[in-house]
Amino acid sequence: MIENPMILFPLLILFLPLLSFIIVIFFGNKLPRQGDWVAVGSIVTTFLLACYLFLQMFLNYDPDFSHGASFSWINLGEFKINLGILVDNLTIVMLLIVTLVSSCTHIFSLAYMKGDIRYNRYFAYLGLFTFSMNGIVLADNLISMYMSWELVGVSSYLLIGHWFEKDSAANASKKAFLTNRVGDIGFFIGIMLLYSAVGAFAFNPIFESIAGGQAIAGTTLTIAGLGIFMGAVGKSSQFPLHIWLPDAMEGPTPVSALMHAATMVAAGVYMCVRLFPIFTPSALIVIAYIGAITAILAALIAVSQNDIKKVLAYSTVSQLGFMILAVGTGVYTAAFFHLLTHAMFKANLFYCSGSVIHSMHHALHKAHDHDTDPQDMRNMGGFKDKMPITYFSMLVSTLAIAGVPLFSGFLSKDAILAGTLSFAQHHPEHFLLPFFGFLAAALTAFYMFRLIFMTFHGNPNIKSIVKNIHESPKEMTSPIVLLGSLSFFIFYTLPHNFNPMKDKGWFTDLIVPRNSAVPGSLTSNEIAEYAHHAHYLAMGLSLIVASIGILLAYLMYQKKVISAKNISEKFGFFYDWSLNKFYFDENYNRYLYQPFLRLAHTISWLDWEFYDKYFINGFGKLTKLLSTVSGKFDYSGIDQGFVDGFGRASNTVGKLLRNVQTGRLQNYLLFVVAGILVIIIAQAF
Amino acid sequence: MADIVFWIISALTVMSAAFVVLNNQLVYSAVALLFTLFGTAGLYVFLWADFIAGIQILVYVGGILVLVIFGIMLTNKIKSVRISHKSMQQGVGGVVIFWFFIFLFLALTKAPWVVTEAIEPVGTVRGIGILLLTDYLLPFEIISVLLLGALIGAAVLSRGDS
Amino acid sequence: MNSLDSYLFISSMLFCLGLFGVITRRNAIAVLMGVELILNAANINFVAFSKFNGMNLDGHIFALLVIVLAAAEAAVALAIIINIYNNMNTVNIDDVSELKR
Amino acid sequence: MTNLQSLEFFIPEIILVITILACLITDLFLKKSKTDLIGWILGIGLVIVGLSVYNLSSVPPTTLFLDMIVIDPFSSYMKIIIIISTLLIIVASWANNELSKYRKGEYFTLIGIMVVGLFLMTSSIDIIMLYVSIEVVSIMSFVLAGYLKLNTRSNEAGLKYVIYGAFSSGVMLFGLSLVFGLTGSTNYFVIQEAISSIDSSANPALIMALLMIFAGFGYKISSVPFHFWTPDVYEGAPTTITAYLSVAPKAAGFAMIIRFFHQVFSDSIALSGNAMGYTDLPWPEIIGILAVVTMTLGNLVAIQQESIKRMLAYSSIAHAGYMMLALPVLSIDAVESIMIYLFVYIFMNLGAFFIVIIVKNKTGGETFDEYDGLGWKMPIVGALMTLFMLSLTGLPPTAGFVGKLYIFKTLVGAGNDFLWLVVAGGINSVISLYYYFHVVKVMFLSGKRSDKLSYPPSLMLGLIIFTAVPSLVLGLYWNPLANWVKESLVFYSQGM
Amino acid sequence: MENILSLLIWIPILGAIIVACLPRDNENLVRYISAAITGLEFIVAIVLWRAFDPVNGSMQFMERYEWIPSLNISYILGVDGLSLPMVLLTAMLFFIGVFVSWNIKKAVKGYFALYLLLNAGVLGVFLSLDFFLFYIFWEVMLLPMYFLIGMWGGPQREYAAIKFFLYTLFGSVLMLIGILGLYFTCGKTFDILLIMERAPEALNGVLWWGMSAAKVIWVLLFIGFAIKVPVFPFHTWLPLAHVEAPTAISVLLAGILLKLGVYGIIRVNYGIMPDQVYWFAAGLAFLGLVNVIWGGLCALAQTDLKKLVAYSSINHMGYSLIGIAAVVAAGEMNGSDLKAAQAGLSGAVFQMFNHGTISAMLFILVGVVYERAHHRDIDGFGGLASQMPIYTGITALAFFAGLGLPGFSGFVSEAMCFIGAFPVFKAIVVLSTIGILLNAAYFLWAFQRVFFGELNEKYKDMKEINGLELFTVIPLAIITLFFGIYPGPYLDLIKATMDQIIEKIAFAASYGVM
Repeated sequence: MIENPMILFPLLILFLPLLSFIIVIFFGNKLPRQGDWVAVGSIVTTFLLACYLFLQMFLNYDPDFSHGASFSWINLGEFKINLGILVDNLTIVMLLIVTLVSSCTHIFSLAYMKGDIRYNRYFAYLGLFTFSMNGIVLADNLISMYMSWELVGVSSYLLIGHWFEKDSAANASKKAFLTNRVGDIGFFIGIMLLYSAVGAFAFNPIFESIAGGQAIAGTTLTIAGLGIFMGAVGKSSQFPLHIWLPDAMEGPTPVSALMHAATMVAAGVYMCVRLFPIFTPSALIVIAYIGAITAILAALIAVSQNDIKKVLAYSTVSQLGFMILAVGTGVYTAAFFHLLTHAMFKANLFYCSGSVIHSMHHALHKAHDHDTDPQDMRNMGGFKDKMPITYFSMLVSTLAIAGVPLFSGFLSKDAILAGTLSFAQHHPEHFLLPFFGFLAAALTAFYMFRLIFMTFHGNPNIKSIVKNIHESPKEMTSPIVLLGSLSFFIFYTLPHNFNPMKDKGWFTDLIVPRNSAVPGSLTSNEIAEYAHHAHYLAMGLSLIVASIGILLAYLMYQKKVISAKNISEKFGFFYDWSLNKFYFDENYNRYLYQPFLRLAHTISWLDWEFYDKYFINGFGKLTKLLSTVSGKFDYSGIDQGFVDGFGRASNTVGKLLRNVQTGRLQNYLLFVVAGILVIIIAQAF
Repeated sequence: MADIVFWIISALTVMSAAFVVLNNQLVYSAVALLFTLFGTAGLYVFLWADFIAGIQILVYVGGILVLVIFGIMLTNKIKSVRISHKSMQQGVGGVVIFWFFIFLFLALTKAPWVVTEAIEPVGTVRGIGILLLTDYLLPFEIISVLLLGALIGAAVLSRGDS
Repeated sequence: MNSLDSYLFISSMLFCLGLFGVITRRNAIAVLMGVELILNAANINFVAFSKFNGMNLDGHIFALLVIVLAAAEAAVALAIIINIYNNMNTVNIDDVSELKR
Repeated sequence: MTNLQSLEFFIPEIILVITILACLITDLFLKKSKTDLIGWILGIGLVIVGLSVYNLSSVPPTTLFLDMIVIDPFSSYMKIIIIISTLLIIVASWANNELSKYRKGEYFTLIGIMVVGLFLMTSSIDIIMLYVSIEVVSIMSFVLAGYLKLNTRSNEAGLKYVIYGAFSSGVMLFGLSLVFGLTGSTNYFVIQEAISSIDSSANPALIMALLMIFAGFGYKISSVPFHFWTPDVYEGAPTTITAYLSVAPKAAGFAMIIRFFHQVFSDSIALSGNAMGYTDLPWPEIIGILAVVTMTLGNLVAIQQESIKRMLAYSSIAHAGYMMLALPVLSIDAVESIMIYLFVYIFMNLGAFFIVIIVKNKTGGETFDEYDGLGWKMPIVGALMTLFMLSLTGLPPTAGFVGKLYIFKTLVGAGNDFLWLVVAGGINSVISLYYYFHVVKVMFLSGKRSDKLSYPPSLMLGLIIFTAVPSLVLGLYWNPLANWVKESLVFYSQGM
Repeated sequence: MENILSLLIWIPILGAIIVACLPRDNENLVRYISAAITGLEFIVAIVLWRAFDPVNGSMQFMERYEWIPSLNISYILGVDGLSLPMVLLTAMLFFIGVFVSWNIKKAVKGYFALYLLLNAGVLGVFLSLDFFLFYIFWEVMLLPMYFLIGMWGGPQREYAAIKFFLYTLFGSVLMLIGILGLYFTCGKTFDILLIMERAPEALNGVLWWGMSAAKVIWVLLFIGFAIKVPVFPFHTWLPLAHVEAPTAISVLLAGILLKLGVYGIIRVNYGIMPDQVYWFAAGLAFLGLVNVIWGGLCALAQTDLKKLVAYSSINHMGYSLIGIAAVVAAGEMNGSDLKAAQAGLSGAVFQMFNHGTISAMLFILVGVVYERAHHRDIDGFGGLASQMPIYTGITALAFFAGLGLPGFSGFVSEAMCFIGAFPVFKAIVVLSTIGILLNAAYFLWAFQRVFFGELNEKYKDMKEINGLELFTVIPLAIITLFFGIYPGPYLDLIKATMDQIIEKIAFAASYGVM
């Protein structure tokens, strides 16, 4: 089994980064160059292995190409967990994405992170991340997917918090992890629901048993599906858990490119694609709306952001919303397609922004300017000539994300919009979905070009630094060039199709949609049919909205015909909301975190200051009180005080004799007599 | 006639007993106790217990009571016989004891005592003597050990050594 | 007249008076007097039961022993009292240190 | 058996009386500083007495002196307990500095006389004998409690003891007179027979009598509400006597109660098995309530004591309560449990008191202040005191636990009516932990390592080790004890 | 091999005696000898483990000697899949604990003598199969613990010690009553195995206070064990005792003593009254839920690092309780869901072990920083990560293990508890998943406050974790990781025994009254 390269190579791809992590974290400090070559070497190897797998897949050209292997992890007789890997076309494409972007990131980081105090740990964590991401990709069952899922969260935590001296970074990393955990809880509940019904964790048995319709169906299945989808909501930063991703930009920029743009956040989409067969139609509707809302919401926020990475972050959220929308409307291969293209161009956009920030940083450093924010676009402008490679590469990717023909984004976005449109055509009550989709597409074109114009065009806003801006070193530009070129459509339509308007190509041939396992759902053919009908309309519309967006940006930020300031003042309310990200953080803080912390403090107070102090210690106090009372009753406390001094036995004999009895004793006798009386009356008469 | 004497003696006994516990002057109480003890001895006579009556007067009146008065005198630097001492909780105590008495007496009167008719013996000394040397030999002997101990104890405590 | 009940009446009267004395008196010797009343009450019982149970002399023996025991008890009590008296006189005069302790 | 025939079985007591006389006479020829010798005489005498008791323990149960007392294994067991505790007290008395100012001749003689009384308490089957033996013990106790003539507290103890002792025995006497009147006899078995066939109209008087008699019993075992003398007397009396009062009269008192309730107030089948038989009198309930109140009060009041001696006094009240828990059941198991408890109680309680003596000899005080850091200064004493406290609390693996185990076992086994007693007993153990471990806390938890370790004189060291060994060993292996108790569980009863 | 279990118990007792006899000025000798004794103990435990037959779910290495025949008390020892891992954990933690206590300065001799006595007591509880023996060992633990907390603890040590003692004694007294109840109903024997056989029949229809005796006894025993676990609302001794105890003792308290509670519930309550499990399981699961949420929330609000870890123990033991409640899934009325029962029970037993290693690690690590800073105020640190990278790394590892990260053993067992309990107690499990979030929240928040941010100037000279301390933590970390990655060996060890318990409980459903 293991000799089979289709099993062995994925396993190597999985574990090589882990090995690199272990070597670099423990011995990195002692190795030359802090062991970065170990990390880069291993990751490039995995990339090559992934290329081999891809080639195999490509040569096979079989949509049902699939390999798998598993071993028994836990076996208690009835309760069994087998962990294993599943290698099919989807996996291989995803592996390629991950290893490619990861390799690029490693190489990019060689220069970007040079001289960092925790250089080796950075590379180690990248290795850990790649391992866990590959784990998600290769998982053939829910448990190992969940495990990798959480591990991805941890590597994200570690990398976002790489510069933990900054409070903002520490906070962001914690926020990312906890927000993800919220989603993971849903994921886990979904797993438990599925397992308790189906009795299996592996994907295939689950699909089969759902298809059987006996074990689980209806509302339960919907809830299970939505629970699992919660995981995607957290990881893919969907509304309402989208708040962590923009903050995650506190991490180093290559990390943002790798994890928070291309791969990790796409894991949610990947999972939805992988598990698409379990979603019931009602679950899908919820998913679609979540995606649509996320897409439009993030786009609206992105238009007003000034931090270059924040714009890209919200753009990522918005694009992820598109993908989720696609899943929800049933065209999940389109979602995956968009994942693929988006990974390329968005990673590239981040590298480019990293390149810009890197040089800004150096320039500011040279100018001894420590106050200017190197990420604020308002401080940039006119970098076009200083950084040509970065500029052109970024432009290409921007065109791709804006959905301009000839570029990859056009193909995938078009597929999604077509799917959404056809869905709305068949379910007119859900007309908002395509509306949000197209509006978000327009906004995307707008804010991306706003970014381009503000950064590279026009006049420098701060002249003093522009002279120090120059192109980044080769380690950084080479990934930029590579990924920039991958934004062209041609790489996705090979080998048959050279028409930039049609998405048909190896991807659509090899990644074919499967029927939902839920009985009664639309078949994949029907969905494809419907989408096909909507294709041209969607294409037209998307071209129109993209042009409008670009034009608007051009007019506002290049030609300055329309004053952005005027508009923002005119729509002050909306502008405020957009600028402040719809006050999500503030409201969460006020209505969620703070009450929760207060609850924790109240509970702790209850536990320690109240329950323990008054209730538990109350028993002790009560005992002591009783003790005092009975002590007083049994023997006067005042007498006790004098006992040791024999003051009670004072100086005349008569007094001693008189006081020899304290009244208590006679009280006692009185009680005794009274007690006997009562007993007599009760018992005898 | 005998009844009248009986009641007089009884009244004397009880009333002087009441005096013992109610009077505030210790010496008066002691004297009242004397009358109670005498009265008790009288009752013993009515109960055909001539020997016990004699012992009562000899030991109780002659011994114990003297000891008691001696104790009173000794422990109070007597300047007059009016050695006052206070009582406490007489009210509540009185009520409780009163009811206690009522129920005690009720219980006693209702109880089926073992009653056998008997004729008045000539004297009880002989009978008591025989019993002491047969059935009750052991208590009788033990009493002697006890008296020995009491003697030693009293001597130890009151001797003025050290 | 002159029945068992009348003796029981007197004995319980004495008993209760003795009890009353023990309960209310503050002076040790007065309490002792109350105790003597109780002993007498018991003795009356013994002797009375003796008579009304066919002159069963067991009761007489009991009463006799009680009287002797009471005497022994009183002797010991008095010895203790005298001891206290002796003790106090000496302590009062010279052993101030113990008071200060 | 006639008086003459009885003498053969009365040898232990006779030897004892001879020993007492020997003590008395020897004392006349001794100087004050040499009076420890009397202890030797009494001790040797007691050993011989013990041997002869042991010798007689296997004779078939029979009555002596025309139904005055019995000789049966049960009384032999109790007598041996009494002898062991007396011997320990004699040894401790040599080392007790409180007594060094006084002649000890009379002291030992009085203890000897007291032992006679205790012996008779365990074996009397006649209410006259019962009363006389109680009085013997009481009067000797009065004197011994007030033995420290120069100490006002001791005087006070003696005085209080006399007054309340006389009062309690007076009340008991009145109760006995009622029993005599109702049954016409002073003999247990005759009384038992009479009561079993008595008219129910006697019940008020019987209950009255029972309660009054219990005043005397309760006084001896210091049960609430007849315990009031205990704290003051225990505190004022010489510590050796306090220790003695807390074990020997208590043991004899329990023996007396068991015998009395068994053979007077219950059916003859009572001891034949676990079945209980008693007349329709509510005495099990009354004793049960008294037991709970006794231990609760003892424990509660012990908590706030500042003097360890006084704390131990209340603790001994509490222990009386634990033992009383088994009384209402009064099955074979119950008697067995009380017997075992008494045996282990001797060692743990005497051990604790001996340590009080050691500390008092050393520091002159008996409050908690004197125990501050004791565990660091005198590690052996501290460790053994901890052991005694553990045992008194009733924690395994100490003997005290075994005692409690037997008591609880009896109650659980006796069924539903007695379960609440177990719960009460259990909660009381927890309460008692608090004050027992207050001692431990003071000894170890406060205070610092001291460079100079001191050890008690070898005599006292030997004594506490001697008491500590059974306190621990009996907690781990008490099978011989259990067997001995089982063998001793034979009462003389009329049917035999 | 015959008497290997006795060997396990008596080695530390003899060791305690040996240590007590050593000269009191040679402190190092005391330390080395204690290390040697616990080391030997650990080796014996490993030998036992190697000789243990995991396929056989019954008692092994049984020893049986007459002890007190008059009460039918015997000296019975035995080990099965439930107790063996606990024995191993005990031996290991006590061995490690010696090194954690290396810096104890006060009365070293006394400390180690009591320490070894505690060791014997704990092992005795795990190994004894006679109630009397069990109870003796149960109580024998108390005294050393009292002294170890009371003499070597923090500022409030005396209060903490007596509180611990009183709390536990209260529980054990109730337990004693329960045991005596069983003694009488099951034919006057203390033999646990015999009682197991007889109890279901013997207790049938017996009434105590008008209630079913089985239920009353169950509750009495349960309270005794619950205080040790500790189950809410009997938990308040724990934060105090943990905070005041010296580091090694906190390690043992959390690592082993808490396990005794759950062990007792499984061994005694489940083993003897399997039919009553159905009656109580929902309550148990609910108490588990309360433990999880309450402990988590309290931990979130703590400012004392050690107290936080202490409350996290309450939280973690909650998972175990939920897990053991899951066993009722095997009952007929719950669909004879064996896989859920297996997952839950094995998960709970696994969780016991895992919490043992993880909390031990956490307490050792808290002790490390306390030793250097002399306080544990979470807000009083800051930025330690830049000063002590290795310490930070290991603490991060421990915290992540504590918050149930996959790859660490805690995850496996918590997940198993949840998965097992889910089919029967859906609402409770769903609510208690909030605990996962709480775990992450309090650990990460504390981590951030202690290690992240700018370095607190006061601690710029703080020393890195040293070799001895590393030596105590690393093995635990390795175990945690190993079982996180490959739980198979552990689960194989307990499987047969767990199956027996489940089978028994499943069978009880057929005759048990709900």
